[in-house]
Amino acid sequence: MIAVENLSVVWPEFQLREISLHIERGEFFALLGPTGAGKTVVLESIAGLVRPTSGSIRVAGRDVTRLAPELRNIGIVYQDYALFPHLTVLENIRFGLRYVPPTDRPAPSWLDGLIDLLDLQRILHRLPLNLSGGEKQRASLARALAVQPTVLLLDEPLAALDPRFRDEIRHTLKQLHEQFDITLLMVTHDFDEARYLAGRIGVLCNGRLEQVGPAAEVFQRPATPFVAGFVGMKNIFPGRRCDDRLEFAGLSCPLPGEVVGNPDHVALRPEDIVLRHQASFAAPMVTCHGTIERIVPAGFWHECTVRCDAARFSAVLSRRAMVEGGFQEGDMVFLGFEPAALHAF
Amino acid sequence: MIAVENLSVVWPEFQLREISLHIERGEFFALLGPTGAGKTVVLESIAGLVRPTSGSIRVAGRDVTRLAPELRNIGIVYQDYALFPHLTVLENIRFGLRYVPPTDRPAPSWLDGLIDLLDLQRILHRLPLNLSGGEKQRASLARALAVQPTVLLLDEPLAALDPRFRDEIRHTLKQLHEQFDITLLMVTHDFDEARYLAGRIGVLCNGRLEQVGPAAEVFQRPATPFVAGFVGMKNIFPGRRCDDRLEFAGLSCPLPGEVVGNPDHVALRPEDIVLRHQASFAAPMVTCHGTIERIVPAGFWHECTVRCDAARFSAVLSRRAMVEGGFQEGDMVFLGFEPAALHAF
Amino acid sequence: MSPSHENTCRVRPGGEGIRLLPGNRFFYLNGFFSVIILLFILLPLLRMVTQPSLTDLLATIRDPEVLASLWLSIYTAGAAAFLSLLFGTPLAYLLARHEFIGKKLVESIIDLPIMIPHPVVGIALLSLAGRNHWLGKVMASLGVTIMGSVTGIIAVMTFVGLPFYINSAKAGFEGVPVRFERVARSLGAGPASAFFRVTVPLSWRHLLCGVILCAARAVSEFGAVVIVAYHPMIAPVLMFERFTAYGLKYSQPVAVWLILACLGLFLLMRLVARPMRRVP
Amino acid sequence: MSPSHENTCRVRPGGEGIRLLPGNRFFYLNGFFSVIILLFILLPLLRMVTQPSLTDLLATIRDPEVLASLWLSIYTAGAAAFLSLLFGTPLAYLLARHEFIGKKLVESIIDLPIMIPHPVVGIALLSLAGRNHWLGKVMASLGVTIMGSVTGIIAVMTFVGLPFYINSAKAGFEGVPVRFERVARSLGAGPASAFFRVTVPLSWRHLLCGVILCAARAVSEFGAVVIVAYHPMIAPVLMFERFTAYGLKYSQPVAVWLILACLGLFLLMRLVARPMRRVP
Repeated sequence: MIAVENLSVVWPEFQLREISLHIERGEFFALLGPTGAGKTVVLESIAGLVRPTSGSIRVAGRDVTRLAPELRNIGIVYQDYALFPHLTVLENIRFGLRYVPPTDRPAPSWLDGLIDLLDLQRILHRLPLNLSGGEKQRASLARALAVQPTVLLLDEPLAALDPRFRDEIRHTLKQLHEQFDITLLMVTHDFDEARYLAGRIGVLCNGRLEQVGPAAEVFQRPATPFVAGFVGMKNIFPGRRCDDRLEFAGLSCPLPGEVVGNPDHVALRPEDIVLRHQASFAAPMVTCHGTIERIVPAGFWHECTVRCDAARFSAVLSRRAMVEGGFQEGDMVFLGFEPAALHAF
Repeated sequence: MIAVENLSVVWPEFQLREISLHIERGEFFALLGPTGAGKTVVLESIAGLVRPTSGSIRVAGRDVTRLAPELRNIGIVYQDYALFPHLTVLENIRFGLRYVPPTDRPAPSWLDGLIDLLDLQRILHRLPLNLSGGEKQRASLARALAVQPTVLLLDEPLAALDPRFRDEIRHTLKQLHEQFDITLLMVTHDFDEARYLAGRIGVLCNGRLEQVGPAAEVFQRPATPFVAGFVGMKNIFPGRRCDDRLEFAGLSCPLPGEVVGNPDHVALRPEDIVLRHQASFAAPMVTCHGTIERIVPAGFWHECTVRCDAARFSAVLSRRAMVEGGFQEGDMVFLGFEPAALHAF
Repeated sequence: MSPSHENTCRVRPGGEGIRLLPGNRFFYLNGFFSVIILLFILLPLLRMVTQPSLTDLLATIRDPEVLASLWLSIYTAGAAAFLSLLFGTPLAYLLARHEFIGKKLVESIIDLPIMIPHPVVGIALLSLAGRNHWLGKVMASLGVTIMGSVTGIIAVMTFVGLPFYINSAKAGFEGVPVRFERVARSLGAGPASAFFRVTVPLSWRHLLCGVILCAARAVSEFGAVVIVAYHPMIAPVLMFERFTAYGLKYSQPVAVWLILACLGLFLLMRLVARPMRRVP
Repeated sequence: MSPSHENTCRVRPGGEGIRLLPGNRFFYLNGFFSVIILLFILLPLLRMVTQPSLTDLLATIRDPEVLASLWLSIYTAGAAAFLSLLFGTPLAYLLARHEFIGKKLVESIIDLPIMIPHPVVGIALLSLAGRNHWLGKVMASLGVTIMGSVTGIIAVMTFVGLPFYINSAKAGFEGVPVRFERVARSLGAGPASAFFRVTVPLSWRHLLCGVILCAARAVSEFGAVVIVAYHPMIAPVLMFERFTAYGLKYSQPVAVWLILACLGLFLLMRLVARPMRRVP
């Protein structure tokens, strides 16, 4: 549905380099990356609001690289909603209809269905000013979908919302995707959001696409240290393979099953680390010995930094594990994890 | 050290009503509350930057209610650092010294000690513009402490910082408090921050002080539904006591030990709830039966909403518990918790 | 002009309220100086407005010469404001939306008419329209004269009023997020359509303010007009003539009527602007 | 004035860059209108500046009458700017820091001098200084005259220049977060000390801009000055006289020198302002 080939956007202060993306009809694709990675630039290039320096963009088989944005039929929804403040919700929704040729106009039932699904009936004649964030985002979705775009681009659609509306809109997006069979390309910096909504994920860093793949795969087998950090593998060490063992951070452990070739990094999730006062770990576990440097309580868990001689590990313990273990800053502890939890790349 | 009696600030759009606070010499007190609760107004009243409508403020035994701010000798540190951008770090730190009478001037070792502890040596002659958030906040702490204030007020000192600097400044604050024996009053919206740093906590909501007490007590025994929600007890139900049992949400369970009098609310932390597919709970556990309505993955845990006939429970499961249990949206599950986990008030 | 435009058009940042804390001699000192300045502005005007008797005022307004000059002032200032709206809007929009090399220069050029001494403006326009310049010849052959004509008055007024409209309009356009126009275009609107359906409705207050300021500046111009066209007489020129010919006492009533006409005009425009639906 | 103040003092929002997308006939149409407007402003000025021969220009600048009038213009405008700085700063600071009932009214009063036709300003100031007003009597007994005196010229120039300084200074003060002053006071500084050690160093660019704008407006004033003081002659009045007495050709060289003097003055002030350490 969308085929982006070698897209580059070069500005004095920013570069987007050779992005290639293929998104299928009806797919929900998420482009993930930290602030400033260039996610929005990719979206706006596709929508025609940014002029690419090189590369081509095809949408529904048509080359749109040099087409004006109003001729592309691509919807876009921004995180700040961008509802026209001088128009009522209904006028906002109907804004684009007059540009649709009479022959292509969507059936009235299309609009009604949208308004129903997005629960806008009660606020159709209100101005956006006093709507809640959730209502605004629903209205903005309806406006973009009213003209039946071939693709809908979502720019951090949940970022500006209160947590309570975030759940609601996340649910709405999932429903929209399931019921209306639209192609969605979402940009976000929140990995959980992407994992919950999207089928496939692309990770962008500094204007470069680091990894593309199904959500579960990106989560379990990140391809680069950056992606690993981004999906929550806080412990990333340089490492190497010695025959059938993996060496890193002064440790040597059996290879986890998946490793092929010669990886140069080893990553471990902080929640896969177990702390004990005694070295009572069962057979396959890898252990080492260290000191708790810092304990920071954060919500439901505690984050412990443990210094072993060669490296610093970050471990996450539930409050219960914390209380039962009686860990304090400065304690000497044994740290263990299963070799299967390691990810080498 | 600080005695605030019946402090009220009444503005057209905001009211702070009858706040009374007593803070001892050398104490680290945290005033906790959501945005807009009036926390900063309390601080600024104490500092003399807001004129109270009624009430009195005594600092170090002296009534300062009508005193100009420059005569109070109270330091204040804002979340946005408020370093004077036209002065170097050292000039910022020395800004207040010329107003201290020569006889009271702190010894040069005081300043040196501050600069050492706050690690400002390297940046003394730089302008604030290009400093990192952490450096700015350390400079701002040094500036406030340079004139040896009787009390230091902190307005969300960690809120504007990147996570990596937040840990650092949190640590610095703890060190400052331990090594310099200063009285600290901090305002924050983050419960974990307050619990980590402060000895006692006051919870402010809508301009009213809801509860004051030691951090652990506020966490374990919140006094009102608002405080309960604020300290993470997501499940709050109206309830009542019937002889030696507690009735709420269609359940009846033995009284947890602490209950006195006739409570009308029952609260339960989401992480104290266990979900199972079979009703295989041991004796003291209270159980009920329901449907998983929604599962939202969030970082290291999953948040499950379970609908039992009369009520909706929110439970937090670790990723491991989630995978091992194989829970899906729509599953029928048994929900259990220990009666001791209940808090009635 | 942006000063009054700032006062009238822009939403102020949240008020801090007067919170008089103890020890505010500094505040009272400031207040004292402020009152002096306000009196310096107000007293002469009040004195002038209250000095002429009602009879004098009534007699003056029945004077056809006065009426004609007032009408000419209003009419030419309105024309200048209209021309500024028509030609200034595109430039204001370009400046608000695009960055380009030399933008600072263009902005300085727009501000030039504010800085230039007023009689110089008149002389400059006459220099261009002179018969020994090709443009002057073209204009002459078309029957357009600048010297002593209504056309000349309007040209001068447009020249001095333009910066006020352009700067206000530019501020208005800058206040409309580009995002709105982008969304409009993604919904199928062309650039012009997006401009008229989104940008203009969201900045009309600034545009109107700009028109008012431009008209105000145009109506108040004297130095440039008196060079280009002593006749037909606009009100300030008439007042000047009465002052030089008959003295202060005879010029005051005309001044009062001119002030009242200006104020009335602006109040009227304000009222017309008010009941429009949906203030952004 | 705020227009040029906006161009010179305020940091612009991040540039969008000219990104010409396909289908931008609208852009070219705008560009066309913009060029017309820029030519309308530039052509007359260029024509006027290039018309007099170098000999004429040199002869004019050696004329002691011209030199005296130029010097008087610069001197009086400087005095007006200084008075505005002295008396306007407190009012600007009050307006930037406090909300009070009638604030809008005070702001409108400050803007009045912009709106009022220029000769009316002169007539108003003369009305006040007349001998049948108590203030006029007081001034006369002190030996202060407005009519035909340098004092009068400065008074008129201050009157028309004030709003420009006050609005620029107010914008400057508003740009300094109150928080900085609060921190200063919590560190022991009194209100005046906080103002001079924190607020002024952080807003000096706006203050300087205000002074420049005020001086520019003062130097360009003609209509009000010609009423109050035809003699001593400031440069615009001299130019007007030459124009009426000898015609366009003889007034042009004076106009060129006046423009050059203004531009030179402002460039000088800019340069003086530049090398100051620590731009906020």
